[in-house]
Amino acid sequence: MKMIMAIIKPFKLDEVREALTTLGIQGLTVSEVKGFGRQKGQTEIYRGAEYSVSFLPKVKIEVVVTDDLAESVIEGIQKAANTGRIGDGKIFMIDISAAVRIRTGETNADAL
Amino acid sequence: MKMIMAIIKPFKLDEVREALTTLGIQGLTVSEVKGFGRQKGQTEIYRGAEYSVSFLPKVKIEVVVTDDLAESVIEGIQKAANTGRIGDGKIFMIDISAAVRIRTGETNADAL
Amino acid sequence: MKMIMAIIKPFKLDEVREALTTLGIQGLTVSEVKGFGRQKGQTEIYRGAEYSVSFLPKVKIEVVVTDDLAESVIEGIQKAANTGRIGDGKIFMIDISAAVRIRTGETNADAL
Amino acid sequence: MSVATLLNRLAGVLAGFVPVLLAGAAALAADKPAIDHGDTAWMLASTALVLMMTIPGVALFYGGMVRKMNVLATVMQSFAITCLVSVLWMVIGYTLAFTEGSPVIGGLTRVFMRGLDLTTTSSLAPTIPETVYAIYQMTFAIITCALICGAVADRMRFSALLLFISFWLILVYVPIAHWVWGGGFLGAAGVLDFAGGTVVHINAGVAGLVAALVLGKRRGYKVENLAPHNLVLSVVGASLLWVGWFGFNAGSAVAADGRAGMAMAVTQIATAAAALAWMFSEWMVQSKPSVLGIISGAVAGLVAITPASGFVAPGGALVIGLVAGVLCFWASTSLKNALGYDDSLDAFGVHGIGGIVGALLTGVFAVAAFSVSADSPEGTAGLLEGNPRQVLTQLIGIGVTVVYTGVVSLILLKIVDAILGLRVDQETEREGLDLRLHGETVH
Amino acid sequence: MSVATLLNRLAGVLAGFVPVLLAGAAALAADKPAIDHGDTAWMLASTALVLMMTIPGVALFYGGMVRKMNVLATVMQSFAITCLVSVLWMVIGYTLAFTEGSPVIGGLTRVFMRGLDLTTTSSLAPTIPETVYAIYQMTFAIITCALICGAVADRMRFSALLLFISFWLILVYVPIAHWVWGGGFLGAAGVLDFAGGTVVHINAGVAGLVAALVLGKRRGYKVENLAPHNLVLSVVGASLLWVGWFGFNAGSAVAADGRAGMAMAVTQIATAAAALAWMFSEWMVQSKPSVLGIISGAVAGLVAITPASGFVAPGGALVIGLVAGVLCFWASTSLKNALGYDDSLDAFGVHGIGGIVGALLTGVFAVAAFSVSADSPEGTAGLLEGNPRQVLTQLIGIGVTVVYTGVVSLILLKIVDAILGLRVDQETEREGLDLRLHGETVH
Amino acid sequence: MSVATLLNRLAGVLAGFVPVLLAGAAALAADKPAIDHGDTAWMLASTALVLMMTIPGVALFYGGMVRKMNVLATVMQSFAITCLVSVLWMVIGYTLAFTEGSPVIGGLTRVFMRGLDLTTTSSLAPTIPETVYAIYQMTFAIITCALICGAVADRMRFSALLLFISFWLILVYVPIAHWVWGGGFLGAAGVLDFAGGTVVHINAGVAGLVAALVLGKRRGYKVENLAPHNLVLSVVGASLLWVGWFGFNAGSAVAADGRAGMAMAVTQIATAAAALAWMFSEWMVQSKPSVLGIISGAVAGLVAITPASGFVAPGGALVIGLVAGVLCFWASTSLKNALGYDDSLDAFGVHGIGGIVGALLTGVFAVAAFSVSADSPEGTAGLLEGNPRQVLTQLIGIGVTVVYTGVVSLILLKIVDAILGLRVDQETEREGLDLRLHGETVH
Ligand SMILES: Nc1ncnc2c1ncn2[C@@H]1O[C@H](COP(=O)(O)OP(=O)(O)O)[C@@H](O)[C@H]1O
Ligand SMILES: Nc1ncnc2c1ncn2[C@@H]1O[C@H](COP(=O)(O)OP(=O)(O)O)[C@@H](O)[C@H]1O
Ligand SMILES: Nc1ncnc2c1ncn2[C@@H]1O[C@H](COP(=O)(O)OP(=O)(O)O)[C@@H](O)[C@H]1O
Repeated sequence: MKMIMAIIKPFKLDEVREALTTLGIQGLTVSEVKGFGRQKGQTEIYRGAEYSVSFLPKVKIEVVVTDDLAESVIEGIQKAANTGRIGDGKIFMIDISAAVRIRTGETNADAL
Repeated sequence: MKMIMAIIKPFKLDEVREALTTLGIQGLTVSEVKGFGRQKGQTEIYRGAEYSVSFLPKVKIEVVVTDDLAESVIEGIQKAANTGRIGDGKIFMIDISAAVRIRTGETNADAL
Repeated sequence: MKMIMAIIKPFKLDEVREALTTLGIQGLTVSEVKGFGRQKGQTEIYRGAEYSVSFLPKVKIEVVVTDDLAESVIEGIQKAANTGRIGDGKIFMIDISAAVRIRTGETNADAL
Repeated sequence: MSVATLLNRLAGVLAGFVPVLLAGAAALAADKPAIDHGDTAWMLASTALVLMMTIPGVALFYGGMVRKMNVLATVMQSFAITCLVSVLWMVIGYTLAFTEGSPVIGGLTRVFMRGLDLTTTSSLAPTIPETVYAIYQMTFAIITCALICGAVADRMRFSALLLFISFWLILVYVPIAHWVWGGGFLGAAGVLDFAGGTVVHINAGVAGLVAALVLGKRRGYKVENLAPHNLVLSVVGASLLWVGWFGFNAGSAVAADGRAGMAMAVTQIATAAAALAWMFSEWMVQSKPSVLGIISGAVAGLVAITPASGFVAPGGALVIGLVAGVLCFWASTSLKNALGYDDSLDAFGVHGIGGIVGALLTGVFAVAAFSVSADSPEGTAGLLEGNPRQVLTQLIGIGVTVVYTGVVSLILLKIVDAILGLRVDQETEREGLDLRLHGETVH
Repeated sequence: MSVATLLNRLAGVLAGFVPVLLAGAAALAADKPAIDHGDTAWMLASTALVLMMTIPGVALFYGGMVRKMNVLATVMQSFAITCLVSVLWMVIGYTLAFTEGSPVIGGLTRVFMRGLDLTTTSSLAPTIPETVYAIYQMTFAIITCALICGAVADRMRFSALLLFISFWLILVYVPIAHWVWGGGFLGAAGVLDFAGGTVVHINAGVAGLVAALVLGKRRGYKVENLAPHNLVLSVVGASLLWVGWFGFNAGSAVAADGRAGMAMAVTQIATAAAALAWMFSEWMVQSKPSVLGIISGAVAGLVAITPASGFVAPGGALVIGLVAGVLCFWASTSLKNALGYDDSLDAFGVHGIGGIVGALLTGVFAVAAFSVSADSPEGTAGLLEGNPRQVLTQLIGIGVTVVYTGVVSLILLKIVDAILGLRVDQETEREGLDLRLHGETVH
Repeated sequence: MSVATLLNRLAGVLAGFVPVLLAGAAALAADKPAIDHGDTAWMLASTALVLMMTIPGVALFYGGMVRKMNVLATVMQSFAITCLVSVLWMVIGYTLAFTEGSPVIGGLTRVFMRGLDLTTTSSLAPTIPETVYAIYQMTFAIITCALICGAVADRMRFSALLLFISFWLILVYVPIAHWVWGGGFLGAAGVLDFAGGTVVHINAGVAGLVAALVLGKRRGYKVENLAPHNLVLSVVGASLLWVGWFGFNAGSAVAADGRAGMAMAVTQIATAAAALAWMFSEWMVQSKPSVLGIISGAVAGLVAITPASGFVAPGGALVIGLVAGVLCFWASTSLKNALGYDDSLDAFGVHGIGGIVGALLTGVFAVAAFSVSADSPEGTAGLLEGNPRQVLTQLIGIGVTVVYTGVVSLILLKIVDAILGLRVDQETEREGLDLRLHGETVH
């Protein structure tokens, strides 16, 4: 199994989720994160104190899939999350050596 | 070493932490996440605009342990977090190739 | 490629980011997390109800780099985040088997 | 008639004569009406209450309903409008609206609020200092402008908003206030608007609707999740609106008297009734009573009772509240979806519709005895007291206001669009107005 | 006595006669007591202040103390109760509580608040419009009902709460208000309760305790982390409670006079003293002065001074505050834990205990001179002025209230439980009332 | 002069005599000035408004500007100071500041506020109960102390703050209040300070600056991100400050009269002007109009108009506002950075500078006619009315205050440092004051 971890722009979340649903993905986990990258933030100035906001709000998606699905999931995310502008984000793939569904105790592919 | 990543129901956090403590685990990291899965969310309607709340609040636990402990940690979490109802969550296992304790520079098993 | 995941004290974030920038790192992702570890939290008492605050605010940094950079990144973080006091945090290394830049579709090292 | 009664009456007449005499003499002595400290106390407090309706009232009510990335920009709109309108009102707005002039516009005697001293009073508010009356009315101008922002939330440029509001205040609000309250032709025609159903709410609601149409829909409307980020803020805002509205409606009696008391009573009753009406409607239709629903209903009730307060009795207020709650619920959910405009926070659905409902029903439920005065010894009756013509008069007031504010707002928006551009660019709308327009974020 | 003094006195007597004459004549002329604009101004403002105590005061005070997933449901309770009680009060509550009837219950002359016009006054408040008095009292009924919610937070069904409050208002609050303030038997027996220590706080606190016992403990009590999610909200709530309480206590003078002033002064002193007392007690016992502690202490002080304000002097207020701060701290921490009930937000520990402390100490510190009136030319003295019987009288007032509200609340809860079920199901309690009951979340 | 005019005048004189006679007689009859219910109504309301300025006003204004880990500790400071100062004021502060004594300090007749009954009045406020005057002044003492906290945010020990404020209230605030308002030498010298530009704002601002210098900079200053965590809170705080400031300035007329009205009007105008001035300055200099900027400007305007309200006309207020907005913007951004002190939330930049600007310009724009009274039949003119000496008098008032508060605050800080230590330890500053000092967190 693979975990696909994607960092995307927040407003793309709904589109990505739908794209994954059409691929048959039944579950995923989302967190709010802050991203630092080529896309430069604004400068915030509070009463003369400047803070360059190097961190921009992003959304992280983690979805674990069987090996055969990994490729198409990456592709699906890449298409749905793409706006062509800087800061669109990244997709990473990580090996998962075991998975368990807490409710039933099912493991691996059955657990997803 | 392995990282055990578990997505659980929020109110189960204290029980899981205690279960892990009894296994001798000395550290773990927790984040608030939102989960999409078989468990269906409610529909939120704001002045006629419907948003199906496909995302439910969950808690993600990340705990890195030596290989020999991994099995019992998974088991411990699975037991403590189980309610038998849909949405109880998942446990994933990921390989960790190095670990460092920032304070001391100790590495790998010593770092945990 | 490797993902370096570091759990650090929140006020060290800016220093760590700068350290990584000097190493040539162009992107990273940050989340707010809560840590449980040797560093003991305070006890919060609300109208006679005690809650031991076993969880302390930490910041998690995830940065994906090419294999050759991994070592120096870990070292850089360890130095920048170190205060010598308990609770400084951990650094973990995870293998990444693929990376994609959403904007361009570039992959692996080019995507970082 | 017994001798005792006769003597009693006589004593009454004579006793009644003493204060008249004294008052007359005092008036001669001072050559102007005396300032009543009780009335002034209430109008000072009312002014504070109405200011509180906008900051932090409207600021929070609206701020809680937008996405987190736009919350600062939204509260900024209310705050900046408060400042801008205050200065413009002092410079030119007050004099054009509330000093003697023609039936169409007031005069220029109070430009820069000149000529006021500690004893000046206005003929529109003879028992309080004119300074208090001018600032009290200023707070009405402020909130009217701030209400419009609900329709354009999430997508209007800050600079364009300031320019638009500057024009709009002088060219729309000021004349309409003069027509209804300042000695203008609508007031003369008998249009009843105790505290601003027409001047404030229909006016702001329609201007908002026009602005929403001109600006177009928010990016992601009906596709992305645009849910309110923190309704606790909105509840606080609605609560302070409610509390402050006592100053708005009971303050419109411009005295601490029985009419102020009646205005407060009917305000409380209509508001509660409308909130329950919206809540139960929603509970039936959508199976859950929402927080956004009940607070929206409360505001709808406050809006609808505004023109009627001071004219209607508790029973009438109850009906006005119930009707407004149901109709505004329908307008802000079904009607809006059916017509397909994106009035982000329902400035029109709540204030426009609520104002129209209230203005009309004022014509139905007005109790003549409540508006008896020296000028109008019989007061103005409503339909239920046998005066169907009042409903027509109310319709005229509504019609004139809707057309005037609709047309002029449209023209002003087009002008501002040409000068500055009304809408933020795509990146700004995506990444949030807070960061892009104001360089700040809520962490 | 010198001739000068004599003449002086004579002039005084004569001069004193003039206003009496005028007033008498005016009364004859108008055939009813005159409305005082100063008093009315203060009572209009007080009504706004007391409304602000519930929305947003209590809403935020309680809303900040629950877990994040229940914050909307909690503020919703205060808001919905405000609406519900307003309408019920207008329909039937006011007339049963505050019009002439028997020592047990009032009459029906003001059903639907009928019969009020711009000049009507109540004999209970002769210098202000009756509309103002009725709405002022409405805000007391509202907050009393809202306070109960603290005991049942996190686990009561919204529909059940509304039904319970509807019954409770009519069958518990209205009679007790009549007994103490509306011409009923407790007032006649000499029970002192200036602003509602008995009617409001003991009443709500005991009803809350009963409800907490009937509902049972929150799931996860003593096991999971049920810590308050945002005490900033609670600080705002407590602050607005404090500010609004000036309307509650000083407003209970129903006049802008020296008694109102004294009531305000003692309120401020007792509140500050209680807050410091709780803070320092906690600092000693638990080694840290908490924000929740100091604001709880302030509310405890406000509660305890409520019955006493208008009767006691600054020195007495200081003692009342200190005692209330320490005792409510003890009740909300040690006593609650010892007895093992789960009064989620300490409605009983703060309002019940604080109310009892205040009611008793009113009997100790009452200054006779402050309650001198036409009906009671000597005023009512307390224990310190040599009248130990007053403490007994206070005890009777407390006892009757505790027993009546305890028993009837229990019966009503059982009835509502049978009809609707009092408690939410397990899933709802786990996933949060906001989403499950109201379909909304704070993001 | 025609006969008619003559008769008219005569009638006026005679008629004018009647109330004088009656009033004189009434005074004789009662042997003390009568309490005016209208004035009392306004002063009761004003007291509530000024209390609201501190809790929740200042608490939120400051609380929103710190980092999230310090928000509870910050609001706690305002709340605890409110309680502490209330009790100390009741015990000793009021009597030393506002009862008859020497030009340097007041007397001891009102220790523990003894000797007050329902009819007592103070010669400083003859138409309202002395209880009201004492508590009204209490709220001024409270906010002055709370304002200082802005300078020491994020790093001062809570215990040290309480001890310092206790000393400071008695040894700095109380004497200065007496000097200017209580019959002391600055008032006698003709220093104009209507509502506290000197007593409150310069005083607090300078004390804050000294405290910031003694404490040293925050850890991470200019290196880490110390950005405000939630400016919505600050907007609410600033809004409530603005609303409450009507009680502060218009309340300082101690009557509901024309002077109160004028004070309210100029307050509104100067505040709006200063907010716009700051906003547009920042927009030009830093390319974006920030929310923190506009609310800071509003507070700067409120501060600057404080000494001038009651003395200046709308035109003067507009200028005072504009100048204060620009200068405080400059002080809080450029000056602070140039001098390198870390006044965390700009207590000095806004209150110190704003207070000095206002105190000086009061000497420029004072309108003699507004301060006419029995004691001063010609009133006090400012520079523009041909009295340049008033500017000098104002400078003396400023100078005395700056030196006195500067020196004594420094000494007190050193003493408290020796006893308790002023600054929290490094761990506490790193992990947040909320958790370490108060054992609580915002989740
Ligand atoms: N090496 C990396 N490791 C982890 N996250 C990264 C890395 N590089 C970029 N990111 C994440 O991806 C986001 C987008 O990257 P950025 O360089 O701004 O633009 P783009 O994706 O268009 O190249 C960043 O904000 C950050 O969250
Ligand atoms: N494939 C997946 N990858 C990542 N997270 C998942 C995946 N499937 C489920 N989850 C997480 O687990 C949670 C519970 O899953 P769900 O399907 O609702 O119920 P259950 O765990 O009982 O099967 C989801 O809310 C989501 O956070
Ligand atoms: N085994 C672990 N797995 C995941 N996170 C850990 C683990 N151990 C510690 N951590 C994280 O590191 C933080 C610091 O650890 P702690 O034991 O308190 O101090 P130190 O890092 O000095 O040993 C913890 O708060 C937690 O977030």
